[in-house]
Amino acid sequence: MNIAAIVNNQTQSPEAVLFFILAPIMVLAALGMLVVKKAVHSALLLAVVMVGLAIFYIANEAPFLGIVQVVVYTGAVMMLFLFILMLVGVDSSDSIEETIKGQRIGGVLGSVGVGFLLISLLSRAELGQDYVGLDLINSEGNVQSIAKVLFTRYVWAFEVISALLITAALGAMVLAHRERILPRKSQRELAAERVRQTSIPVAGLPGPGTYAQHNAVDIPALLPDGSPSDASVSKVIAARGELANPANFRMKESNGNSANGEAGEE
Amino acid sequence: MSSLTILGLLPLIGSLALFLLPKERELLAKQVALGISTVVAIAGLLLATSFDRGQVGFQFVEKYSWIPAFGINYGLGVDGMALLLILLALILTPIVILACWNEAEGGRWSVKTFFALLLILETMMVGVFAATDIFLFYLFFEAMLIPVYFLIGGYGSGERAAAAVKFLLYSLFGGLLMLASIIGLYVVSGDQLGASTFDVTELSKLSLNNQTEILLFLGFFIAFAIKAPLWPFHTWLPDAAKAATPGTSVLLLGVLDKVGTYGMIRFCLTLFPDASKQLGPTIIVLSLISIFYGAFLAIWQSNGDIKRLISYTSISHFGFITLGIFAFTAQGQSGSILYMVNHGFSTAALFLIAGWMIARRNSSKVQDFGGLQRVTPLMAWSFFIAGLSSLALPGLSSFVSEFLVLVGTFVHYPVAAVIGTLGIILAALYILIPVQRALHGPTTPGNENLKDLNVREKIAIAPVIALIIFFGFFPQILLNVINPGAQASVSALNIGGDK
Amino acid sequence: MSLDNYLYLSALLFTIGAAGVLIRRNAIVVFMCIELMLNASNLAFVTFSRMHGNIDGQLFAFFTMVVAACEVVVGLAIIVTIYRSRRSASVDDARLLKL
Amino acid sequence: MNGTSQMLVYLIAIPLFSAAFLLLGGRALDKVGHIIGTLASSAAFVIGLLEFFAMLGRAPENRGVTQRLFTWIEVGNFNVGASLFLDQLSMCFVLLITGVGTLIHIYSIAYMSHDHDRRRFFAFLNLFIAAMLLLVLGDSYLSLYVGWEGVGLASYLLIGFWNQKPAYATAAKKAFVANRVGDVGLSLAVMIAFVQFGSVSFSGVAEGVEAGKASSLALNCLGAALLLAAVGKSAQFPLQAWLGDAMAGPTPVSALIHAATMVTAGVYLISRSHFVFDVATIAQTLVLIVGAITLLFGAIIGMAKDDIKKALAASTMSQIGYMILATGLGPVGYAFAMMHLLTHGFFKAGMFLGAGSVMHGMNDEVDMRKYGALRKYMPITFVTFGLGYLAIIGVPPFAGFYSKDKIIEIALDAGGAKGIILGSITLLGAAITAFYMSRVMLMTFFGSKRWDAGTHPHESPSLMTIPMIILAIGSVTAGFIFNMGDRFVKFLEPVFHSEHGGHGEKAHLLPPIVVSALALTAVAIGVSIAIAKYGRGKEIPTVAPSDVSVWTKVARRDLLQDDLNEALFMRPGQELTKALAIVDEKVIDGAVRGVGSLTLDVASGVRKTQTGFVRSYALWIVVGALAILAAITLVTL
Repeated sequence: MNIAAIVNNQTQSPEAVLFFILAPIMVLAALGMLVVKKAVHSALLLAVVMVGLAIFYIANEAPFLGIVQVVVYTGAVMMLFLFILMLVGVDSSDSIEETIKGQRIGGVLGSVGVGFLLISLLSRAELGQDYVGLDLINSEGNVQSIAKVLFTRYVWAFEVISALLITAALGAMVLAHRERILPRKSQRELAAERVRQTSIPVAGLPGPGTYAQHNAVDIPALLPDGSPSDASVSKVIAARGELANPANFRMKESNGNSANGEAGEE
Repeated sequence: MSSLTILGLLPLIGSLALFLLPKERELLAKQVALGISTVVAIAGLLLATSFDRGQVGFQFVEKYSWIPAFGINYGLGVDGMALLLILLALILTPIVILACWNEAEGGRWSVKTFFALLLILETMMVGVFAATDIFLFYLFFEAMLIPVYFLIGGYGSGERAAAAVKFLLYSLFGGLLMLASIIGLYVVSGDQLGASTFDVTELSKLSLNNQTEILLFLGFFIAFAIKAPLWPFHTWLPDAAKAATPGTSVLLLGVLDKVGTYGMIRFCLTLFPDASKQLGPTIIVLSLISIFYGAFLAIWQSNGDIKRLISYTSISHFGFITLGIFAFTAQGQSGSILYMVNHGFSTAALFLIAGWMIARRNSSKVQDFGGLQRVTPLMAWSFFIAGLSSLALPGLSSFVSEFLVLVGTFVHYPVAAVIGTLGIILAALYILIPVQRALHGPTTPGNENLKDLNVREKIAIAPVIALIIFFGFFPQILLNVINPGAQASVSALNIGGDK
Repeated sequence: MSLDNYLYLSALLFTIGAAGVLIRRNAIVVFMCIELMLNASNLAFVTFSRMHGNIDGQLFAFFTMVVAACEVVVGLAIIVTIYRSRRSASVDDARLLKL
Repeated sequence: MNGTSQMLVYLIAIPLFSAAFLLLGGRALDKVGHIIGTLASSAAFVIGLLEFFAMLGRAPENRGVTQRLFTWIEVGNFNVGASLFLDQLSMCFVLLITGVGTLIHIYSIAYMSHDHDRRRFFAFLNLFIAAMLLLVLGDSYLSLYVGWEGVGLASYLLIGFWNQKPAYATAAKKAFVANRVGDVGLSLAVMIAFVQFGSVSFSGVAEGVEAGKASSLALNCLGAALLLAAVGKSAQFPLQAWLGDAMAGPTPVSALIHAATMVTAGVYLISRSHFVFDVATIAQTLVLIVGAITLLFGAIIGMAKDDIKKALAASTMSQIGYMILATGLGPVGYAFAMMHLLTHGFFKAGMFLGAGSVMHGMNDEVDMRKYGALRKYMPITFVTFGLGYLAIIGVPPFAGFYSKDKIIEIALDAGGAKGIILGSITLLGAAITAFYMSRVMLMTFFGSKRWDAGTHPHESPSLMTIPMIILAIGSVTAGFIFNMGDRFVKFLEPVFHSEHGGHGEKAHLLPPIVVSALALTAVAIGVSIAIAKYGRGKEIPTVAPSDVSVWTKVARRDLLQDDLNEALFMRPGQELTKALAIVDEKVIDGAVRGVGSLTLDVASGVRKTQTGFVRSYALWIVVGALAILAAITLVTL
């Protein structure tokens, strides 16, 4: 792309500055999408690309599209992707090595070939007339001009597109809908289930410090036979190792066995 | 004057009637089938009496426009040759039905369907010989394969399915080539005759440049060479004949294969005279190879399967027929047409008796028979006479036609005729060796108590043998019908020095 | 700056999207790459609309967005159903449809 | 010049219908079958006689009689009428066939009395008579051809009459196939005749030859083809292998077919087409060569055979060699060939019947080494056989002397080197004939008893002996009657237009008296050698001695004719059939099946591209897009 080409019928220079900053970011983001292992990261990189595009739309005298791009496309569609990613499992990552023989090399070569050909065709194509720019059309505002054309010439296309949207929505619901095979469990059954489950104590977990001198959160409750119940203290505290030893707070025995209790007290 | 259509439709209506019968009433179905086919045969004979022998060209002509857009019309008409072949078909069908009375058991479908298929096949046979519109001829040419496919596939023995499929694909392949030529003709007739047409007589007026004519000729010729098995295209016949029931093989070999040679005369010679003359010698070489190839393999089969043996003998006979056709002499043509009729009867006799021998001994190996002369003299004698007619013993019908073919060939190709005549020595061998193995010699164990022909079988075989002997002495009756047509087709080729 | 640069950018993004589709195995990432290719073509539309001074380009970009939205909705629903039945979102696992 | 007669068709019709009637009659006719057969044959003989006397009544030139039945085949100008023609030549044959035939019918009533298939035997005999009559009465080569193959079929049926024995069935097949090889010659001859002269009837061809329509090459081919046919039917060299095996048939069959009638059909064919051979010189020399070779061939085999029927068959072969040789000697020879044919018919049939009665008495033993001193036990057979023996070796008053002597005479008269060679061959033949015939006589009727245990020979019943006596009388007197004032030759003269008159002045190599003397000395030499070897008191081993010269061993194996045929034709034929069967199975059928399996392989190859991976399909799409783009860029460059 020789310098001379930039000189004639050019846009104002600030747009060039914008382009030469934002375009590389977008390309890097796109390449990142290919390379990054986690799906979430590639989703975010795609969001970056989309926002960049929105800016370019606005730069190309299409503010309505830019806003729509951000609001509808990046906002809704990208969020849909993230939502599905959450459903599928955020950490589902691809292993590096390729399963189908010759797919990776073929893919890269194929797409680079197509890209190279596109670019070479573009570089040789020329319009035969210089740029017209949209000032005249956008004279009473971009949205008004779009609306004027949309609802006159392309009204049928508009109706068909709306029909398509509805069917797509319906389709998605039908696809994602799961038939309820078993009847919905009522509260009664849930209660009975909980009683049957041996792992969860039916009466609920003893609060910390029960049968002990203090009800602090890090002191385990004592079971009737005197042994501390670790179910009564949150796992996080135990994990952090700040569990207090219940022996210190044991009630003094009126006679003989209080001696060994004393020893542990200080 | 739609007599041909009525004659054609009668068997079809008969088969429909058969379909309506209840499945388990097998005897009734057989009797109805027999009745219908005899009625049709008598109707055919009555029609034949009103055929005017002297007149050349088609008689009983019918022409209704069928698909005007393409100029296809439902054209029927018979000349001497077609009439005889139709009569052959009509006479053979009741004989086959009578002879294969209990051959249909153990098939994949009911007995009733077997006989219904035979009647449908009869309609196709009448149609294919009576059609004067090439499209209609092609339609019947292909439709004929379907009933035979089911007959072989459903009621045959051994690996019948494979044989049926091979038969069907081979003939379809041939049919496609012919279709290409028909379309070629249609196009050429379009720009030469104004309105493009399928009618034989108009198409024969076309003047084609040499290159296209040879191509169109080959399209037709290969299809017919496959149908009448000429040497390289014959491998489907032994398998089909071996797998099919003897009755089906009779119709397959006796009448269906004649469509090939009939087509060569009716279409190849009349539509493409120059190409036929150019390719004549090569075809003569092919038929000579067929004669010897069929004969040698028949001799080889004499320690193999009897049905394959008979099918190889008829490959040899078809070699003679094509030799006669492409000799381009009046004797050659009449001889080959007469040969078609005679071969129909002699192969029918051979196959039916072979069928009964196999049914009794339920094995088709030649050496399993041995010494039948003592045990079943009547069957042995009828097999012997059928064998004699197949080796063209003078006094029986095949000799007259074979001799005419050889004399006809001698006029233009003396060397080919000499080689062809050597073929009759092999003919003696491939009949006498199996006759000796099957009939003479001591009775091999297991054959002692075979029953001789019962009344039904005698009634079935008697007319065929009578006709073989009768036409041996009085072939002129048939020749009077054939001669005008054959003379016309040869003079149309205007070959000099015609004897 | 000449507007062609935008076209080169859209071609580049389109190729990267295509490569992504071919190389990545996670169904959702493949899907995002397709979205990337669609956006690349939208950019080209907008640039051409500006070059020709004719609003249709933008309008067409608008229609493409709508179609892309529908496509995403249905595509993701399919991926969810496949995930539910197969417990894996990899494109290569769903390969029963072969002779 | 020929008159018409309605009786001819009955000559053929009676035996034919009686044969059909006997065959279709089935078991019911068993008891009366043989009588019907004999009556039919004798009826034919009576009609023959009537025709003969009627013929004698007519002037010599117009003695020919024709009868037109119907047009058999008529296509374009190939017009063959089914009509019959009786002239002096076929008259001789008719009388021979029906006369000897009837005698043999009477003989076989007794001979076949124990066989429960006698009715079928008589049916076949009648079929043979009908076919042979059609052969001699046909007026065109094609109707002759019908009779020709009919006779072949009858001989097949009769040789293979006891076909439950495999050997006999093979012999029958061998005979039919050998005849068929000959028939190829005949059909070629008919074709050449049609192409050259436009007609196949004898008269048409004769006019064509006289008008010189055909080139000499065509005529010689026609002659050669006719010779091939004659060789096939009359068991001449090189198609003579089947005659020895044909003895498998019952003895009356050998007597009728393989001695008197069928084997002489070749001679009839050559003499009937005399107009061709007179002009086609090369074909004529061929005939001479074939005649000479077979003459010696048969004689040599005759010397080595112990089986009485095979010895007689070999002698038939050599005697027919004489006749063929005579027909090859130009117009004058045909008449003498005919005379020898008739006399041979008498004494050879007589001897075969004699052999039959010997076998009958010795319960079907054929090996002469097991005979001996039968003259006392079978006086009539001995006398009749003896008279036949004297006739065949050519002792003066008997028939053989007249006919054979004439042949030797005209052989010598052929003049020049050819005359010398042919003369010496015929004389050598006469000597060898004398030798082996005396050997047969001595071994059978003289010498000491060499019977197997339990055989007590007895004279055959009168039904068998009467025909033998009649034939013996015939073989004694026939020669004299025929030769009285050259009556026989004059009788046949109009047929062969042999300017017989000039017989006298033709330069004789040797005067006739000297020729007869020479012949007699040859005969004497032969007889004396035989007596020396097998005569008084010589001990004849009952088992053929094996330490004999190579020549006898070779002669015993019929001069290796069978081995030659097998090596040249049969084995290569079998190899070829086996090879062709493999070719058919592997190459042609293989190609057809190959097409099928090819499509299957291609299909399974293409199937592999359906991997199931979405991404590989995507890759194919991108590659496709790339290809299109590249194409566009290349095109627009």
